[in-house]
Amino acid sequence: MSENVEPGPATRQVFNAVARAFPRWDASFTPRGEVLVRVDRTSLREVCGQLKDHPRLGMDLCHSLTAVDYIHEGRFELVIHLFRLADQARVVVKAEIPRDDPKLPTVSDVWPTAEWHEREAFDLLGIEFTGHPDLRRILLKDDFVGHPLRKDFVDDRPPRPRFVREDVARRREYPADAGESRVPVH
Amino acid sequence: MPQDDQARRPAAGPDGRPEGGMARQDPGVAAAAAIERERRAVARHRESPNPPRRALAGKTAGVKEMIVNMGPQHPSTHGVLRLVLRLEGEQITASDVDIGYLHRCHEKLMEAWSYHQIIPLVDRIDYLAAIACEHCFVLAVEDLLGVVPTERAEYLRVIAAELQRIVSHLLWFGTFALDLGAVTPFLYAFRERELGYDVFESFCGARLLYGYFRIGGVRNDFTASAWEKLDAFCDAIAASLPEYDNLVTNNPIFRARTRGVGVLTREQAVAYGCTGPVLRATGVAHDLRRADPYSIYDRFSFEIPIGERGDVFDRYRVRLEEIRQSVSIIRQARRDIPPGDVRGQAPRFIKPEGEVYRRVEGPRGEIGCYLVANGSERPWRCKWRGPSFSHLHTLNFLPRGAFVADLVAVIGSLDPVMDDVDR
Amino acid sequence: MGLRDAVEGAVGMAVRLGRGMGVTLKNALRPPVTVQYPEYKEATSEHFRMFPALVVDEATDKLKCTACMACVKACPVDCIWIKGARDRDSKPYPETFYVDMSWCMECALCVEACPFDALEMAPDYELAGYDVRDLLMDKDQLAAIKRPPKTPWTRRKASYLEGPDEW
Amino acid sequence: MAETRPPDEVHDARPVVEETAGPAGRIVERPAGPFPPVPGRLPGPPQHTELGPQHDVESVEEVVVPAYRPGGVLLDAPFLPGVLLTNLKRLVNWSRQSSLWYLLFGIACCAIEMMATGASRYDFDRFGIIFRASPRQSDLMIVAGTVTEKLADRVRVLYEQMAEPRWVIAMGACASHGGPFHGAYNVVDGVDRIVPVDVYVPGCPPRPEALLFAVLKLQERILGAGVGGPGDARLHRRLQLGREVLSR
Repeated sequence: MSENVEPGPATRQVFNAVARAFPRWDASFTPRGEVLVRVDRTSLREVCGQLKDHPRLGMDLCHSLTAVDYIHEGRFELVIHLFRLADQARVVVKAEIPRDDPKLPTVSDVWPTAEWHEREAFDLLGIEFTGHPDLRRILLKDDFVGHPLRKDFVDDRPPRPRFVREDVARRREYPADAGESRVPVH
Repeated sequence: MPQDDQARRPAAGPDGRPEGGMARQDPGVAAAAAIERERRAVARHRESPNPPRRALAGKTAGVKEMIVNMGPQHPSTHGVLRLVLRLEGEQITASDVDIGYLHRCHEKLMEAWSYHQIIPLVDRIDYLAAIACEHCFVLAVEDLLGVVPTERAEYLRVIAAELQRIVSHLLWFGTFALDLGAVTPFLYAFRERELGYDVFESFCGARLLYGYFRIGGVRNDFTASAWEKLDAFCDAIAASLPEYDNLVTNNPIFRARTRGVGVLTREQAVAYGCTGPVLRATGVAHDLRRADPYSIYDRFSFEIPIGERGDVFDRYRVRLEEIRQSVSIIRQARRDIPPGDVRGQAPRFIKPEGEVYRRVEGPRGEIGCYLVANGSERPWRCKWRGPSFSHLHTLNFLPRGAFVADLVAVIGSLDPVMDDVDR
Repeated sequence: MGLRDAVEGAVGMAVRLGRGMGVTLKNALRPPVTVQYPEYKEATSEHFRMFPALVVDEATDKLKCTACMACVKACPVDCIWIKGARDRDSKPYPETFYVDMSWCMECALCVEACPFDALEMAPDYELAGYDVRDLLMDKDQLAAIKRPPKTPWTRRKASYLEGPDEW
Repeated sequence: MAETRPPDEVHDARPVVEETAGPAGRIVERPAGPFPPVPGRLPGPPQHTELGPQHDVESVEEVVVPAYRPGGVLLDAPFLPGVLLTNLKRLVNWSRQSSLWYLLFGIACCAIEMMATGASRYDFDRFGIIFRASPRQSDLMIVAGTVTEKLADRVRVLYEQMAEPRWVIAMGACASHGGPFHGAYNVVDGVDRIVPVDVYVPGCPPRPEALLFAVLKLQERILGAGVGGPGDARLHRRLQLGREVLSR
């Protein structure tokens, strides 16, 4: 496995600023040299607002917002990747969401680009962002059932039978270790 | 949400760029005047006691607004983008972007495929910038594994990536001109693009989707004929760029249709997560190759072209200038490339652990890959951040006040690849 | 005055016309870039890959493949279908070997995975069929493909046309 | 007798039907196909044209020389019934296959290769193939890319908007069978689940030459449509398949 990456000076500055101004935040460094801020979902908006607007932080570029399904731990995790355009300081914001109540406040008024990312997370993972101006499916059809990036999603469409030549009597026999469906159900 | 109605603001400030001899009036001013004329005409129609029977009128008499679906089958939406436009006459008063017509479940498939198998899969995400996608994914996996690619492989990766940037911009140039009604530039751009295809075919074995990168290296080295073709391609591009300028850039019609159209301010661009040429056209000299150098981009000298106003024309200029810079980078890499192994020593079965976010500068903007690995041979989760996804978001407010014909120019200048949006 | 203007205008117009016709002439004298496909085919690059083909061992005139399933495991899209068997010398060989070209994504991972070099990527691309079942290629088809000699990058004539290799 | 086929709904909405007077003086419709047997004339084994064996041939007695080349029938057997109309049909087919206008509907990666096919080096125009932006004006649909569930009904609508006769080329692995995305939750495994497909092109994406080859194959099929040429039986089978799929 790889060794840890030293955070750059800009990222270190962000960390120091966070430690000085907001000592109650749960901030640390990730192994990849980013500032990791773990937040409770009730304080997500406050933390994100400060990250964006605080004069010593100013994380203006929201690069990605997504969620990960940790089904074995019964939770989702919201992950926001932030950058500062001026000096490429990197911040990761993580928030835990219980799997039985996937609700979060929206951050789309902090970074407008988060609006579509949140719609995508709602579409594919079924996480509700309260206060979102336009929370509806973005990629899938409106009548799609389920949230496909959840690990317990089951696609119940009948599979298309595989065409084989007429002289082929038997269907394909998969090797024993490849017998699972191509899109797995975890 | 900052949704300023600035899509058609008149051009402000002195223009330092060389104008064509025939451009007497600032096209931005002319466009603003044209908008004003149209506004007045619409108002006149509305106020007239006996309004002309027009197809534009809705079911109720006197209602001049009309909802128009543009796409998903529309020749200038670059694939399967659907826009729902609210029109008042020719003018757009509101727009809604409907995406997802090419959602091919990449992120779910990645959870089912092994790391080596995902490399050809990410090709299909941004199929015009397959090398950039591979680069992003391979960098993420190498970060997790702690594998360092060989020196020669790094150079080959840079050459392939810059070649991809040129070829992608060439296709954009052709289709953008096609959107604006010029057919000839499309044929010219494809004449050069086919040479680029030949180079790719000679070292990757495929024309569009390559599967060239490997974890820890690349698939194979260049052959002598590939080097020859690469040089010939660079020369051909350098020779044809002035031709493009003559044909398109200095064309007064082209300028009139692009100057002052689709203006994106710096604040809007940053707020909506725009990157790449769209961001640089607003005057931000932000290029990952310089700002956060990955691979070996810190060894090459190149310029970062930026625009001033953030309109369609600036995006055009930035992209065309990037072709020149990419040619320069290819030549530097060609000069400095060391001998050595290219395949690297990555193990065949890899089971990384941890999570990583990597980003590279693709032709369209920053590609981001968030990879969560749990120690098995397949990723637990992979979120792909496509630049076009953020760019298309701006179409929710950018066309407001513009004409439908300008919308086509705006879409073309954002250069969306629909699978990059929908994944 | 009027006459002078007219003459100047005429001269200017002639100059501009000449310039325009010069561009036309320049482009007219360029060599054409279009390849007349059905009659002339462009030689594909030596690395060009289309689908995996079976390699026949020249010494024994048998397939090199031993049905070890390495390619099946490496294939991301499960387009290879093998059923192994053993011949009289109890040597393993593929009894059936199918490649479904309607699934194949031409990644060449199977070729890299093969420990016996029994697979090679074939460059044939004229495979279109009227039925999707036509795209399923069996062992005989895959073994019968003769890879063309590795040619430099020239435009060569299609094989069915007589004549020299250049035009 | 040549076997009776159902009318070719999808491809020939108004088929050129040969009308002859039957024994009872009624007008009987005879399906387009090989010529009826004429006793004592042209016996012999089934003859193969350069385009493959003839279909719908039951026995030696019923075999007629399937003169494929235009004009061949007139030269060989000028007094066979239906000669003129069949040759007219050939003329119509020839003109159809010479000016295929395709619907410009790029979906995914294959669309880039379709554009390359239309561009300078490969040049679709040489075959009389011109892109049209509207389905109403086009008679060939090249499905170039993955069809998703969200897009599926749009593709069907576009197909129905095209004027008949119309043809479909499934370009690339995704349109043929789902390709690498086969079985994914939002992907239609092959466009032939939605519209009947005439020619399948493998490749991911196919080379432009591969697409041109498919177009040549399609032209060959159009040329033989309804006159006993190649592809008739296959056309029939595919139509059956198409109905089955559409009724799902």
